[in-house]
Amino acid sequence: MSGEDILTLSRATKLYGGNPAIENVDFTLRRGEIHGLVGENGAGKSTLTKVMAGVVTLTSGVMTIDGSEASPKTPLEARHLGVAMVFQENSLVPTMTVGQNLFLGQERFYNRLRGVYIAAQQFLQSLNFDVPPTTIVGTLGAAKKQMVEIARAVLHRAKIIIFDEPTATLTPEEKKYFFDLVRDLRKRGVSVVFISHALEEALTLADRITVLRDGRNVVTDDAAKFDRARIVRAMVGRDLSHTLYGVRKTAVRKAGARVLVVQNLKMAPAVKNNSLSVFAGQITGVFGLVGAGRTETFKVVAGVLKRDFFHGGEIILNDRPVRFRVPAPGVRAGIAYITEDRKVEGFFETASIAWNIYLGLLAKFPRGRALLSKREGMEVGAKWTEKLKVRAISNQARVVELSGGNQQKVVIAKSLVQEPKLVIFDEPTRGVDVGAIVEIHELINRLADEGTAVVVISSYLPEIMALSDRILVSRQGKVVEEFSALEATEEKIMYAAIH
Amino acid sequence: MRETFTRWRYQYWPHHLLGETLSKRWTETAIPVIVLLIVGFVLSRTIDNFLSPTNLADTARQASEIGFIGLGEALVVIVGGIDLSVGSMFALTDFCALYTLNVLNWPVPAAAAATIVCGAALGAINGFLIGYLKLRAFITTLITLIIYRSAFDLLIQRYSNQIAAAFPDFPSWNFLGGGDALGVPSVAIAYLAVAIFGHLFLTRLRPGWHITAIGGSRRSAYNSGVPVRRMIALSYVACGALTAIGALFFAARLGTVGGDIGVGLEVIVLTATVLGGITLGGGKGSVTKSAVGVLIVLLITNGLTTMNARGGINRMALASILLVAAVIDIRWLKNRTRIISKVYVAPTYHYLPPPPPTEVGMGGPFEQNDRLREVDLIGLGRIEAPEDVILDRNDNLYAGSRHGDVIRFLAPDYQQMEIFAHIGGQPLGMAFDRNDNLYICIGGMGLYRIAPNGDVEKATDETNRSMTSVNDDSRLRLADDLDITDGGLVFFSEATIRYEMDEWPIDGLEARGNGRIICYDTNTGKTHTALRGLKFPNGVCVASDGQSILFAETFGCSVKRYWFEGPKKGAIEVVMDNLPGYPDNINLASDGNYWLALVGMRSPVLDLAWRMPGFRTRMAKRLPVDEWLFPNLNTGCVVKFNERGEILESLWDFKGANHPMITSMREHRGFLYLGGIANNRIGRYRLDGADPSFVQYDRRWGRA
Amino acid sequence: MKRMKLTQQEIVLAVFTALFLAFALFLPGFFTAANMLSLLQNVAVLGILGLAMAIVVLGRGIDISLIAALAVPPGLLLQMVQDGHSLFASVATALLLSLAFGIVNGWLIAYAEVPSLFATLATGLFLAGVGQASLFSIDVVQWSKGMEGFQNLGQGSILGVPTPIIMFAISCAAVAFFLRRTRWGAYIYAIGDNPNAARVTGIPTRPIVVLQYVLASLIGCFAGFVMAASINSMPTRIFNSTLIYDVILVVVLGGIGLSGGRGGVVNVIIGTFLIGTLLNGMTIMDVPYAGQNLIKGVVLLLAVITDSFLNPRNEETAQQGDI
Amino acid sequence: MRLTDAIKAGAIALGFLAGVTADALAEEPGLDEPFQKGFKEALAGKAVAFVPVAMNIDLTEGWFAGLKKELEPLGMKFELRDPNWNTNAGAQAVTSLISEKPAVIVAHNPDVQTYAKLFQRAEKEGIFIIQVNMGSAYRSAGLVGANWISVGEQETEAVVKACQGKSNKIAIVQGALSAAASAYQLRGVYNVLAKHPEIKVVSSQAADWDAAKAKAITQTVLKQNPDLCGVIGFWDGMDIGTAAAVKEAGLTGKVFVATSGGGEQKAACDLVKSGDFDLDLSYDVPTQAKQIAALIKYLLSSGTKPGDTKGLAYSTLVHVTKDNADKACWKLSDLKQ
Repeated sequence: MSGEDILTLSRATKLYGGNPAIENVDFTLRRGEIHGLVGENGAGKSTLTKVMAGVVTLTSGVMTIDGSEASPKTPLEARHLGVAMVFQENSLVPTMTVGQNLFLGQERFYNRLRGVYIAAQQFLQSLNFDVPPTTIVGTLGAAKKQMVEIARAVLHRAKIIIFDEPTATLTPEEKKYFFDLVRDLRKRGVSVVFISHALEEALTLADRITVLRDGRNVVTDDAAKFDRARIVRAMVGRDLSHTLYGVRKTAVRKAGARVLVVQNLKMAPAVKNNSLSVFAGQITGVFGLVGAGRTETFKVVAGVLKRDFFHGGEIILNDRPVRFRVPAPGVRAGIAYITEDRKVEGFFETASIAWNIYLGLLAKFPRGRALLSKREGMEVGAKWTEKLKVRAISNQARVVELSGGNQQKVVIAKSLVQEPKLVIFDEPTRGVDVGAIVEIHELINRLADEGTAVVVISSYLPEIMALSDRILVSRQGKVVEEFSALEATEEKIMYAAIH
Repeated sequence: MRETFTRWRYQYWPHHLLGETLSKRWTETAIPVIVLLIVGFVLSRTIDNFLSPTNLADTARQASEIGFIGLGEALVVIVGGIDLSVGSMFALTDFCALYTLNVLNWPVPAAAAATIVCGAALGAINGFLIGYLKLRAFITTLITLIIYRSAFDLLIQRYSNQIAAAFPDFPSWNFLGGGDALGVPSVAIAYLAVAIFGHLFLTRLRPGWHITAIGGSRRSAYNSGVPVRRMIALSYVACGALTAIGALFFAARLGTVGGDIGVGLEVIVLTATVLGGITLGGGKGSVTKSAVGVLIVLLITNGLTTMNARGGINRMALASILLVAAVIDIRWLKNRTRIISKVYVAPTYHYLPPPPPTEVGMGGPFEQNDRLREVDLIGLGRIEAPEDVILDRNDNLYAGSRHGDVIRFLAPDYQQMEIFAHIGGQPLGMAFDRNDNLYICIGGMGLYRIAPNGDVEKATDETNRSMTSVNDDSRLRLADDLDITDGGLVFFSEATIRYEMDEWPIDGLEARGNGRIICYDTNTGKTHTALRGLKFPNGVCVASDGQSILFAETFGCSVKRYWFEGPKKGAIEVVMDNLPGYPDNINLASDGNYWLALVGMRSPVLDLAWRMPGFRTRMAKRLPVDEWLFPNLNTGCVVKFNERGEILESLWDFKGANHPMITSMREHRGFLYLGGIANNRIGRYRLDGADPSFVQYDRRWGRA
Repeated sequence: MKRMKLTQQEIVLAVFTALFLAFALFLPGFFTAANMLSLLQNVAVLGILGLAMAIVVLGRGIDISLIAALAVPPGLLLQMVQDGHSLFASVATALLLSLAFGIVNGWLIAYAEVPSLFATLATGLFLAGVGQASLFSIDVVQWSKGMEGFQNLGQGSILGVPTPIIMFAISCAAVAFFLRRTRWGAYIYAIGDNPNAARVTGIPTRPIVVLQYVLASLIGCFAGFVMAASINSMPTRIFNSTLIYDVILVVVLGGIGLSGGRGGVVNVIIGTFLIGTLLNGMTIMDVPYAGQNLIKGVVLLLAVITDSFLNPRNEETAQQGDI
Repeated sequence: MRLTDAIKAGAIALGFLAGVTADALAEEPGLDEPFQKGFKEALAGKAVAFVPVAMNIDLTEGWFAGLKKELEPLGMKFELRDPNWNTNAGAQAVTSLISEKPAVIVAHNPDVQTYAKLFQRAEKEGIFIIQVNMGSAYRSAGLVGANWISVGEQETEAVVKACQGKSNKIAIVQGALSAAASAYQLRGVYNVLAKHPEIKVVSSQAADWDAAKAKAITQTVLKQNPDLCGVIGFWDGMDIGTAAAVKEAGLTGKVFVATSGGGEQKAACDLVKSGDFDLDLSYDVPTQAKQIAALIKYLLSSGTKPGDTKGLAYSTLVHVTKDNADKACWKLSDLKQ
């Protein structure tokens, strides 16, 4: 499938506040190829693609498109050069309808609304994406948003389309449509750059693969010459001594006391008559696709969200019915919810590491702490940064400046300092580098060993398999199946999650 | 007795309109509009001449002046900013109008133009600072508020005597200030014109889309290629210009440059904007909201003043109404979608008499048998969801698939399979026209045409909007089955206009006549709706007289006949009703009768539930969708019937082992080909005694 | 790498220093101890109001009703004394009114979830209306007998320093202590920094929001006491003025971002000093009032523009709805 | 024509009266006044609307209370439209009044122009306009109020006199720059100062009718010029601040503070007594109210039409000083009773 080069980058460097996000990267994209781009978080994949899409401009280096030098300064300029991008962080306008979003940026001067919606429906359906065109985007689930996003890039008839983690929220069925779509694009001579976390996807779909590490490109080669091990080696720069996942559990922890019972919980539209139990001293894994109502269920448990007012169901914590309308009483009752989106509701970015942790302590144990003690703050911070191996220059550093893994550890420490009885980890290793994943997993295991009731919500099956003693599978707002870790297989779980 | 009442209630009370109305986007503005109506009502009751033409005209004058500024502010708020300097801009442009007119003695048009340019220029300063230099809107316009105001103060010190000395008396100027056309004040006419344009601008025009997009998500808009900086700057320019228009009319009405002109105006305008429902932060808002907000604030303040209320009382009343309205509005916006999801599904009363028996041994035309157990299977496991099957003159077999493909199995053995065309959506009904073009109903898309060489072309995706429906029913959501008349009319059914394609079972739960028959004229390319209010119309087949069609109503469990021309034109007649199952496609049989597929059998439970709309409403409200009671689509059968509605024979695969479900069948050269939407195969059944040369199209139109 | 990076706070400080030096060098009579004191004294009430606003802005809110809180409860105090009530009872009533007002504000914003700008706009209007309609007979509430001793809040001096300055200093110290040394202060910063995270962490966010508005209202009331004592009357019509804009300017210009969590008392002080210096210098130069405003506006605008050049925002970092 | 009509009517009435006098004299004691019935009829049921700048200030409350006292016993409807400092609302109030057609509108102008056009229209429509204290650019049936030029002149003369033998440095604390009342007073001030070249104006600032601002300005001026001998203030409500600054500087009695106002007990006399003000020129609101009422009675009973007459009635200014501070003022609370 190799054609001539359509886009090249040579010695591309982009500095953010003096720190290189990518450094001297060389990259070529051929006409009509699917090019996989893989690397750890922070390896510079997103920056590299944003350079191509005109969202950020290079600090130094040369980019050519169709042989002539090009440095698009805005996405609009990139569009004119034939580059379109599907962003990882959603780039749809939440207050506009699906139809409007689809045509945004290439609308006519006068847009007949009915015409827009009909055309949008035709286009979406022709890709087999079931998204009603008149819906406001803000009310859609993650998967549907992603579909609109993908459809929009295709609609732009670009020569080069960049997909940043396009499949994270899609069901296998939708993934299939998406893969067909990408192959179809290739057939039409479109070049596709494809960032993926799931290496298997990159291996099956891509013609060539480029691996980035620490902002430099490590290797570019035909996909056929790669296997999983080689990619991982290139990504982390060494053989992973311990394989993270794939170890079958041979023994599971015994269930302790029943800590949490959820009965017929309802929260429109995400949670529908959900019932489940969680036990002490055990890790309960909750698997489900994005939008299966897992996060919402446990957010209701922790009081972050409110259940339906009428017929909302019951939550029983330690044999007592509870209903938390805000998280504070939940925290006091011993629940810790560790968010999947730490930027939005995880940490305080202007505060230091130690102060973040100290705030957790203040929130749970306010008594006797009317006046702040800098010393206590420092001590608590020091203790927990050491305990969780948070790597930073000092614990006075600000959390925003840390890597994803260390940020996540701070968020966890902030909750663990509250000595919770029930810890809910929502996607604990999302956006976390490989090394830190291991440490976080160890930490979760240790918690369960110490007798805490632990819930791990994840949409990454291997993670669920590696951690859980008991696996709950959630679909369409309720738990539909329960497995013991010993009997579960990936196929069984996936089947339960989809059908 | 009770059931009669229920039937009447559900027959005549339009339950479904509530959900449909609520899901209209303009109901977001419901609370402010209701508040406005209440305020208007109360005032008209307490103030004698509140509704007198002169008073209304006076109110309209003032409301329009502030309305212009409200529009400007709305624009700026929608783009994600705020403009606190409108009051000062108002004062300065008011000064500009009077200065050019009274002191420089410019003609009225020149003065008006100068005023608007002046406003635009002041707005441009804001726009440049906020759009291009990326200052924060709040602090920037706060500072320009001070700067513009002090500039105004300095100017009037110098010129106010000169301005006050002159009383300009031009007819055009007086018309701006106090004129009217048919009793409607000039300024109100101007405002209406600008507001209507503004509405079109925001919802239809490119810049309006861009502004909404920037307000909704600045980064997304940027990534979509919207010129963010320029649009932001231009919004402030427009705000300035609109403020200037308001000031122009104000100047013409009162001719004053008094010191406190426009002081605190930004508060009034912002209050009105927020009260109308335009949220600070951007992305949401409309012209109506702005107008409603301005009207509420003005009516309250003026009304209370007229009622002899002192300033303090006036303030208290205004503040209380604002707060109450805001609190309710916030609740409303927060729960609106939730309410819609609760009330949208509106089941209705649907009575069916007990079905004729089907069990073995009970006799009757529907008695179950195993005749279909013997079918040959085509494409087993290689095809998904072949709802309809069709054969061309060359005996090739076509079927749709769930992935939006039309698949062709090549004659004679149907082993070789190819993708004939890819369309997308879900291909449902199919029919060939005289020229061997394949017309296909695509669920979710509409009516498509595939030429014999495989080129895909859209036939129609839109029908006429009916005036009585709340939902926009011009978009085709679920085109289902079709047939083509000798005159080139394509009649196709659309199963429901209330639900999207993937939600079609809910329509069965609702059991309301939401479907319709649509006619597409291949000669003119025009589409119109022929029949509406049908209970999930499905199969369509042109009857033997060529002047009528037979169509099946799936959840009506009936087959009806409709004359589209001839002496009985427009008439509808029931051919069969109270079928034991849910009818699907209808097709011609070689002996001149018709084949009908029953996609599933009725169950007593659902029959009962259909008579209990209240029960189904509660179910829809309290249970998750996957636990609702739906019509079961499983084992079905094929029956042959004649135009008098008599069942001639029935074919069953009772156990459903070989060909579990049947949605369509097509007779061709002595065989019956069977399709099923949940199947992964196509069935082929040898018909004993059928005409072995029968080809549907040859029969109707002769050999090509 | 080590580029000079000035924050807005430092820019305003620089502008302030430059202005101050220029006035001190070229304006006779500016840099005298007496004038320095009158400079401070003139902006003391503004500064105290700035502290109240700062507490709210730090928690991502804004309080437009501060001027009503400044005018009405102290006005009530004066009116009650005029009507023959005891000073103590009057002060208590005024404080209670102020407390209730703060609670209403906080409740509307924290529990009814009305945006703070809109809520305080309306409640301010309401309180002003209440004052006008049923509390005061005329809108300038005069000093009367029975207020003896109370004027010490705003008049006279201690060790040569006029009391308003001392009141401002005390307020600064109290607010700084509250914000930096107490748990509730830490909560406010946390809420301003990331309200969602604060909520999930278990901080009682809504009571804290109420606390913010209560404190703002009480501090506003205190500023009103100082002001009334200082001019021997309470011109409640001050509600109609644009003083609130000056208060917001002091706070935002000083470097407390409207998006919350950043800044502190020192920023209010810087902002207050800048405005004070400007006004004082121009009064000495006998610049007319409108001219003063024009110059003030232009200087402030230049400061903000400089900030945007030194700390540019782009579409990538710009927050949504950060107006 | 009108006059002859009136005379005719009068003659007829007289003749009639003469005819019945004998009987009347026989039956009822006393003498029936011939015009009072016509007067009563001309006034009863007529509406008078009052549009102040805002209520809750001593001036407007005084006018309101005074007018109410005078007019309501005559069976007149007395209405209030309170724009509460909002010029636009005031204009709207006047506009809607024009369509409601009261007999008289008593208006307190916020400035010289805003209502001018509306007044013109109103008088054309047959409504009398009486303006209070601030005249607009349109001359209407009547204006009752202070002569601002004269206020400025008299204040200045007092200050100049007080400055004799002292530093001759004075300060002017103006109202709002854009307000005509303020501008007229300033002209009056300079009319006098033109005759006294020895006087030096060290500061002339506008305090926006705001006591706090007035205090700040005065404070700064006093710091720069501790030997100041007088301050000319434009309104007592604002000059409370001026006086407070003087007091704080310990210069009470040394700096002569002159101001003007409505002459309410608390706002004027009490402050003069306490030494805050040395002179407060009062335009005596209750008298003004009475004059307005008299004007209304005259206009309505005279049979003149709006636009026929245009007159002025400048208020006599009362010099409130320590000497007469006990009795020169009026009390709002008394007037309201």
